[in-house]
Amino acid sequence: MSQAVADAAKKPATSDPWQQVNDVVIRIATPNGSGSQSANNALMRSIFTMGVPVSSKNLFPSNIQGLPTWFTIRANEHGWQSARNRTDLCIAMNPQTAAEDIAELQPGTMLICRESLKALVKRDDLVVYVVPFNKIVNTVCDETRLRKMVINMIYVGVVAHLLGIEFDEVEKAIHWQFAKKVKAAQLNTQAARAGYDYAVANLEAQTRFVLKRSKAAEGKILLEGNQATALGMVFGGLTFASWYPITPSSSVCEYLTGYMDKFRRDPDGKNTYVILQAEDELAAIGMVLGASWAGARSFTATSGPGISLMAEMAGLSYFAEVPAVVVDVQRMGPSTGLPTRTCQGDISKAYYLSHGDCKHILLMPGNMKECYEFAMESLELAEQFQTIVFLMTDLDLGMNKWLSDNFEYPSKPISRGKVLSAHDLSQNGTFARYKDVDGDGIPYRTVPGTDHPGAAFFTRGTGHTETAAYSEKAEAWQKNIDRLARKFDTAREKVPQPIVKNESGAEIGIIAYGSTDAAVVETRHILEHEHGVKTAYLRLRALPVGKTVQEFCGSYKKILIVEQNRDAQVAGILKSEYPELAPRFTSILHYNGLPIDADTLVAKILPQAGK
Amino acid sequence: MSQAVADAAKKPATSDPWQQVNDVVIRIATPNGSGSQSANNALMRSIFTMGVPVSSKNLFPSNIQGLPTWFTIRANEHGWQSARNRTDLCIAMNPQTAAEDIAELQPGTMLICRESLKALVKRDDLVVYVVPFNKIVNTVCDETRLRKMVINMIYVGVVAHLLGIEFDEVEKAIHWQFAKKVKAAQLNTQAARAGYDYAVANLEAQTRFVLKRSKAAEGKILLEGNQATALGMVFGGLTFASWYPITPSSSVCEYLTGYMDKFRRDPDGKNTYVILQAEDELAAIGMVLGASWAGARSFTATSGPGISLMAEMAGLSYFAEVPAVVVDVQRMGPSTGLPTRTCQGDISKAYYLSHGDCKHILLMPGNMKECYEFAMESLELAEQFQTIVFLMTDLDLGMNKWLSDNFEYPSKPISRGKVLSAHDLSQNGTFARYKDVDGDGIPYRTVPGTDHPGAAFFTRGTGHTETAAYSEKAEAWQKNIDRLARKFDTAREKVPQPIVKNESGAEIGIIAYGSTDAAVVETRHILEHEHGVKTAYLRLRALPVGKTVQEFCGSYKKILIVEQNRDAQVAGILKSEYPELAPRFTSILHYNGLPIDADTLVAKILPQAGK
Amino acid sequence: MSSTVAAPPAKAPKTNRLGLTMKEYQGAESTLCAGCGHDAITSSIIKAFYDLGVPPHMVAKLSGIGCSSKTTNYFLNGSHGFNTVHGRMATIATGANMANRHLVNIGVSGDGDTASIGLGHFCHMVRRNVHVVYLIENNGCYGLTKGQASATADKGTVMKSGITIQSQPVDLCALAIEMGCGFVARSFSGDTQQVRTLIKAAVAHTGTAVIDIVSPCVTFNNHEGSTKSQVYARDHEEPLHEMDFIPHYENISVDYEPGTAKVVKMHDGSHITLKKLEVDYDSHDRLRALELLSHARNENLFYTGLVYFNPDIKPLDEHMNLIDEPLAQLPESRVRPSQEAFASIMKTFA
Amino acid sequence: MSSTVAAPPAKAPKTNRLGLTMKEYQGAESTLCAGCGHDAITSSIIKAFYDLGVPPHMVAKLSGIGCSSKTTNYFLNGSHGFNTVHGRMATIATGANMANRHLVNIGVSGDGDTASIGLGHFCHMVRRNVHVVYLIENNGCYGLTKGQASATADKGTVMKSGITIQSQPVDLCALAIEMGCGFVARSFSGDTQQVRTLIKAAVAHTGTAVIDIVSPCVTFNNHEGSTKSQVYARDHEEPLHEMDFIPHYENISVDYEPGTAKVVKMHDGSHITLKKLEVDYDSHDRLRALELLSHARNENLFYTGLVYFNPDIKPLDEHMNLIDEPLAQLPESRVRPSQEAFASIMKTFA
Ligand SMILES: Cc1ncc(C[n+]2csc(CCOP(=O)(O)OP(=O)(O)O)c2C)c(N)n1
Ligand SMILES: Cc1ncc(C[n+]2csc(CCOP(=O)(O)OP(=O)(O)O)c2C)c(N)n1
Ligand code: SF4
Ligand code: SF4
Ligand SMILES: [Mg+2]
Ligand SMILES: [Mg+2]
Repeated sequence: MSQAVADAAKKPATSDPWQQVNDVVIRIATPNGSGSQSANNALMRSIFTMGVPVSSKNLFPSNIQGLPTWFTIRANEHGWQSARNRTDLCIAMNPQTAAEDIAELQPGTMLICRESLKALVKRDDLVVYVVPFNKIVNTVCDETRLRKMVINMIYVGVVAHLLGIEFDEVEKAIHWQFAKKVKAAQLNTQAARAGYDYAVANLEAQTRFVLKRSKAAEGKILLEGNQATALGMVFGGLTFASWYPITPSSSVCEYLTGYMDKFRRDPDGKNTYVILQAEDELAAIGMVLGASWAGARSFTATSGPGISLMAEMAGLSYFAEVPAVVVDVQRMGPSTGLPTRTCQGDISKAYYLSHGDCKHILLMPGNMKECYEFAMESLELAEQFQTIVFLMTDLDLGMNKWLSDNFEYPSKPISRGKVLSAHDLSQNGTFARYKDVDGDGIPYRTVPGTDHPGAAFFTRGTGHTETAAYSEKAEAWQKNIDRLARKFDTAREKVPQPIVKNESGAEIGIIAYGSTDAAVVETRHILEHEHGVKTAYLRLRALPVGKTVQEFCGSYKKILIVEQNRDAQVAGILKSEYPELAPRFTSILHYNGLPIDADTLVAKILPQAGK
Repeated sequence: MSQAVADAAKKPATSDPWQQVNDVVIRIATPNGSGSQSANNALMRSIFTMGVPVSSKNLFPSNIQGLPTWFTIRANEHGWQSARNRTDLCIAMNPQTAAEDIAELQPGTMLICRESLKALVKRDDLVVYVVPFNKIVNTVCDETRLRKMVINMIYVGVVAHLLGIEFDEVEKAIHWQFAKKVKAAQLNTQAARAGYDYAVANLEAQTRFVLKRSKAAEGKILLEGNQATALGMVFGGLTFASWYPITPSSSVCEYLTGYMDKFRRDPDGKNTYVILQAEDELAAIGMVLGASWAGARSFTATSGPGISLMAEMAGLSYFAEVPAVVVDVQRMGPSTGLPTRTCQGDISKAYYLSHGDCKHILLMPGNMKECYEFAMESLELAEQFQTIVFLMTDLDLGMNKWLSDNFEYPSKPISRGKVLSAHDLSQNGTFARYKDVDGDGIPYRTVPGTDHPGAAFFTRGTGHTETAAYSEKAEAWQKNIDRLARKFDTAREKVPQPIVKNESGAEIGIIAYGSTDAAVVETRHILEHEHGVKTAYLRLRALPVGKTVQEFCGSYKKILIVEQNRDAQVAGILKSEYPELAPRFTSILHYNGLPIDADTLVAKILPQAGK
Repeated sequence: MSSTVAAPPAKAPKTNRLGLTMKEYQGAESTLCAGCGHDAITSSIIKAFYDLGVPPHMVAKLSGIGCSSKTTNYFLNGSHGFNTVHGRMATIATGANMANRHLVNIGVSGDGDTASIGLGHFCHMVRRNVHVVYLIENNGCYGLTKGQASATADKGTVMKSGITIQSQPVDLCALAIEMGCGFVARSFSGDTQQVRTLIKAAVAHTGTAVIDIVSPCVTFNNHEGSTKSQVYARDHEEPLHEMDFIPHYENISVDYEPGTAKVVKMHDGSHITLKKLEVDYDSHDRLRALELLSHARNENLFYTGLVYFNPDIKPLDEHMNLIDEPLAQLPESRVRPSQEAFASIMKTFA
Repeated sequence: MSSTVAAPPAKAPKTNRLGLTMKEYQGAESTLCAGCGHDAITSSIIKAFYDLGVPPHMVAKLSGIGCSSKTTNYFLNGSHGFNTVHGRMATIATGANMANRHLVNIGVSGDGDTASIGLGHFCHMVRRNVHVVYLIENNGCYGLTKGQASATADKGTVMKSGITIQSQPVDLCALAIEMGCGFVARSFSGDTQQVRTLIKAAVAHTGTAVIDIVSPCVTFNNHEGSTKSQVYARDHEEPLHEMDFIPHYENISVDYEPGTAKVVKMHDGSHITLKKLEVDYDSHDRLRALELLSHARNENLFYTGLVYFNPDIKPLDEHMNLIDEPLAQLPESRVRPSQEAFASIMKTFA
């Protein structure tokens, strides 16, 4: 480390023309399983409780212990939450990656590093703070095991000082974090305090990045998408879940288990639900179909490999018209791929899942609130349309903490769709399971146990007539499969509709969906304010698409379709749907496993705007 | 039956201005499992050995015994082989369906019916021949069991007389059919003869439809697609097959077993192959990947549901670059669908099979010869591209008997692709499994057992570097997946190229593939000669598509894409590939489980030609 | 129409305790081959459910794919049926049972469906002890795809195609016992009395009841050399006991000589009586059962009857700490937590 | 680096019969948690293959997905490895064995991989008797997905998440025996000597050799109440015998007192010696083995050693009437029939 760098750390605070208030990106590099999670969460929460919008990206390996992990916290007054390809403050705790971590930093970045890694700092354009973590932790406690657990808390204190986070908030965050574990809370607070004190005493505060109390995050909440999805299931009236563990979807059912345990138990202690860990994904979806068929609201959660394994049953659900909800928390594929990296690579796969002609309804939430709402909606739609519905989130949404508006208690009553009770049957007289009574392609069904002689019918994945009788007749087949197409068309206007921001005079219309929304919103802001490029924006929230999408595509000369996959999956679907508009489509693709960031997106879009 | 009809059967033969020589469609309705197969085959073969081009469609139920079956034989001097929605001669043997069978006939159709069904003939616009089958069979043999088996042979004799088939050929066909079963051959010949004699004595020959000895089928062969596919595997040097029974693909491996048994046994009686019946399709494809990875040429055959179950492994093959060939003899889906009805409903499903970004090579044979040649080619391409290759046939091709040009013995030596031996390694020194050495995206591989210290590498479905090391790095991932895309692009011009019939001045270009070719060829003839509509034609023989397709699509104002599925699957792929040409595409779809016929196709195309 | 499906009686129809006639337990006409073992079993199922007087609307009929799996359409027209996909019925049954624990689930599968493609799922269903009568119509082959060997084809069997079986067969009874099943039986489709009795007892059992029934495929696996042919099964069947079932709503009055029969009480109050035949077989002894099956497999013997019985294994629905009402029928008020609950959760995110 | 992977010796390296050092049997550095049972097994595998002097290029390493399945990367760098998909390695092994019967296949799997998702395929591989050493690193949980219960978690176990296991566990040894396996062993990752010996014997066995090794997940299933914890396994391990393995290329000179040990000859000429400990256990007795396992399961006992051994079951490749050369290496002349053969087939279509 050059002397200049060391000096920089001690330069007195001056009024800095480049100062950024409430706009900083902190990146923390640690080995996986080293317990940095609580430190990172405490840091993040203390910024949040100061009222500053904050979000994080956890970049972790497919490994339990020892491999590199990077945790990035972004505080931003505007509420921009997408990934940044820039770090303002880097905390290098991991000897495995420190050299590389440091090499990647842009000039001027602040770097907090352990004393033992000092020698790796071979550049003099960083603002370096060397912190003797080991020495400090020794002053906090003397059990080796405990030291390991709290050492990361020290940087929380250091950062608090450097960025101006009120230590009070840090303390509260730590206590919140450890809830009833009083001892742990105390010890961790001590460690943070020791770091804070050390920094106050030894490190010159910089002036470039400052966090100040704000109202921007007031009334907001902070949570992970998988948590939100689980909540949606709880309040959507789910009664049966089966699942097979797979990253990054496991926590959906783990959160669900916690909530159901607490909120879905009768006064006498009995459960009003079942959550079953299946032996694999074939079984998970099989159980869901069995439960749905027998009348329970059901779902399963999985990721790519599970989607592949569910292919056959997806076709059964489609064709026999048995409701099912599958949450796909997408990770990087194909194959086992990168289990801990994000991607939107299953969209067209889920849309067309199974052999033969079939297409499915996909909901694509773009934020926490939609994870919650669409989870409820997926249960509704699956029963209303009597088919499989996919809720497509991804690792970025599902396993990262995002800032969100408060959720609302569901306002609509639960609707189980066209289910005929014994009473209905007595009134109607007849019932033909696969008849299009209402012209919307959606037939009526009954569930087993319905006490009426006309209730029973035979469900099958083979050809059938309107009355559910087996048939190999060409006409019967075609009539039924055409009705299914009609049903799918009905869904076009019944699924969550796109959110459109038209922009008169704009030439470019952007289409995006899911987790890229955050980056697109920021990108549009940058494009407009930094480059004078106005763009329209349609955020797709579900498939199949309907009139709104068609209109939007027809309104702009150039339609840029932003996706986090290589093969332009949604673009392919839109080209299929609107061949006459296809020449306008250009794909903006990003598929390296990391969530896309606005800078990258801006750079890809500018040439399309002739810049 | 009206007297007029009965009389018609006895009308003397006159020179008939409407006479059709060597152009007749015979439809035989029997219950499944009643042993009509040998009669039908004998009838067909006797026409074939007269040199008249002939083909058949067997419409059978997903049932073993008792349900209705219809066997249609088409004799046609032009060699038209596609389905006809017209019957010229109907043989009603099945009481279950006779009423309907008869009702469906067009006026003027000849009808042979059992005495017991006479009462069902309630129209007088047919040429009806009532034949006392039971009485006749009694004269042939007196064992009840045997009578049941030979009764169908009687109509062969009757038809021979009515259409002018030389009885000699019938006799030869029966003897060919029963090969070494001399007794059965004799008995069956007697039955046919009894039918023939009865007809000669009692039935007035008609003059409308006449079969005459021809040279049109000379040198041709008659076989089923699954047989041809199996043969291709035998001569393609296959060494390992695993399969799980499923209609309509089972006979691929059953034929294969027969051929391998006979032709792939060493002089000492040991096998140079393994055919293993797996416990399911997951296992079948797993075994194929295991065997391929260990260096054996391998394949499996299946149909729709199996494709769905193979989804996860397809992605492994793609991403870990392990060769595999999957024959998909398509049947009507989705789900269990109609196992004994044909369809082209798995094309896009196989093309995109598995979660995450992946696309696969598909070969789509359009006739018997291509079933044979593409089977060989699929083995070649799978190893040359180190990936999964799908051979997409269908029930129509696979289980029906088609006329074909003679096959040729393979002229190219077998090429195992870029496999490095121990010797190569000693010469090259280094070896990086996933490096794009040649710029075509195809890396080099080694197989286990290669005796060189540098040979071994680790195959995985997770992210990896050029040297096959595990990696979660964004750059490594993207580099690899981009190379895979490049490899796929290389395939565009290496797979069997489309066959193009340009037509200058035509406005319409037809694109079709697979089993619809026969109908399209006939359709173009009808369009041109009966309606004055000239059309160009591109027959797609593989995916991914390349320059030829693009050029073709660019050359005609209107591109009609003919497919036997509901969702316009290949059209979707083409729209994705050529968005700028997408507005020209119109889909002509047929999906009722029956193979498309020229009349239907003509009717669908005429409006597109403004007629 | 298949001759084995009982024709409606000519006179004033007999009725069961619900006042229903046998006809009301019948289904669609069978489309199986004349003489197929499966049709005989269909017939026994109809009679067993009639005997028990189960309300048809409270029965769920589940199956996979195969000739055997088709048969759920041929009985109990008044029950919902679900002909699912090949080999996965066990998973469907698990879900259906969780959704509505009041339903009587009867699953019909084939040996291909269960022992080949479905083996793993079958094992997991059994070890979970899902409350279902799981019946395998075992013909040692894939009837519907024309006679290929299944995983239960005995070693040494020569299939109709000429292939000789060389792998160890899957013994579904032994496997069920290994997986902890509490009701394991083997029978023969032709032994209609035994099949009928076993089904009744199986319905009364709480938990998975596995009945592996040799059911000859007369079209593809009925030749000499097949251990699943009609002749072989008929000639080799050796019942372990003479069985009787007395439903809970009937008085039990057994008058066997002491020592000649065992009477077993079931959880719902029904009784099974097992009358001793040649050997004194104890269906409660797990190891004895495994030994018997092992011996039978080695010697190609065909014992039938209740091979193993243990009523005391908790079924899955009891493990799940479930309310009594079917989950499928809960009103919104019981499946959507309150505003307060919602608010309390929201607080944890603030 | 994990401390259990043997470090290269400092002095002139010792070599085996091929002249290879232990280093040449090592693999990439482990990325598992420090102390994970799997690393100990990796170490034993390295030693066993070194001891046997198997040429690394003749070994195929196969695995599914899981922490355990990752370990094939941590030994035998000189061998091809295939880390496939979750639960289907048994099928890959079957194909690989058919393609090249000269390869020594070692499959490493986890309890989730084998007993949960892969159960069916495992059973079929075993009943086919595919020639492979199939090793399960059994920790009763899904390590890689953070500790959920697998199908081998014992009934009554309280998982780290607080969930109590209520289903019957899958006993992979008993199941393998039921499926007709000829080599079934159980061990403990910490008993490195026994694991090493078992692997050597397994490699010498022709057919499927199943070794179910309790291998504690120190991160997620090492707490009190887990029957798969280090402490539990260490305290409860009860070896059935003291085992030794004498490879075929070494002279056998056993000097046990008469009656204290059994010497078993294997097909390749190797020998296993089993020295009697407390109980006089006979590994050849199938029913005895099932009884022992049943007893162990009921009483939560942990017996280790060669549970069942029968060298006389034909492996799949022998059933297949195969040529000796690997199919993978046949030249065109042997895999493409002649012009004459072609012509004779064409004739049948004319
Ligand atoms: C995934 C899948 N693979 C294969 C098939 C084809 N198939 C239909 S039935 C059947 C086997 C049926 O055998 P079994 O269960 O023994 O019933 P059986 O017909 O003998 O009564 C098979 C392989 C299928 N329907 N689905
Ligand atoms: C099809 C599929 N489903 C789920 C997963 C996620 N997954 C990875 S490893 C694993 C379980 C591993 O458990 P086990 O085999 O016992 O290995 P361990 O990590 O305990 O050694 C699971 C469920 C996957 N990779 N693929
Ligand atoms: S094929 Fe066999 S199993 Fe199927 S219906 Fe016929 S006899 Fe029964
Ligand atoms: S999580 Fe468990 S099984 Fe996985 S490496 Fe760590 S200790 Fe081993
Ligand atoms: Mg069967
Ligand atoms: Mg495990």
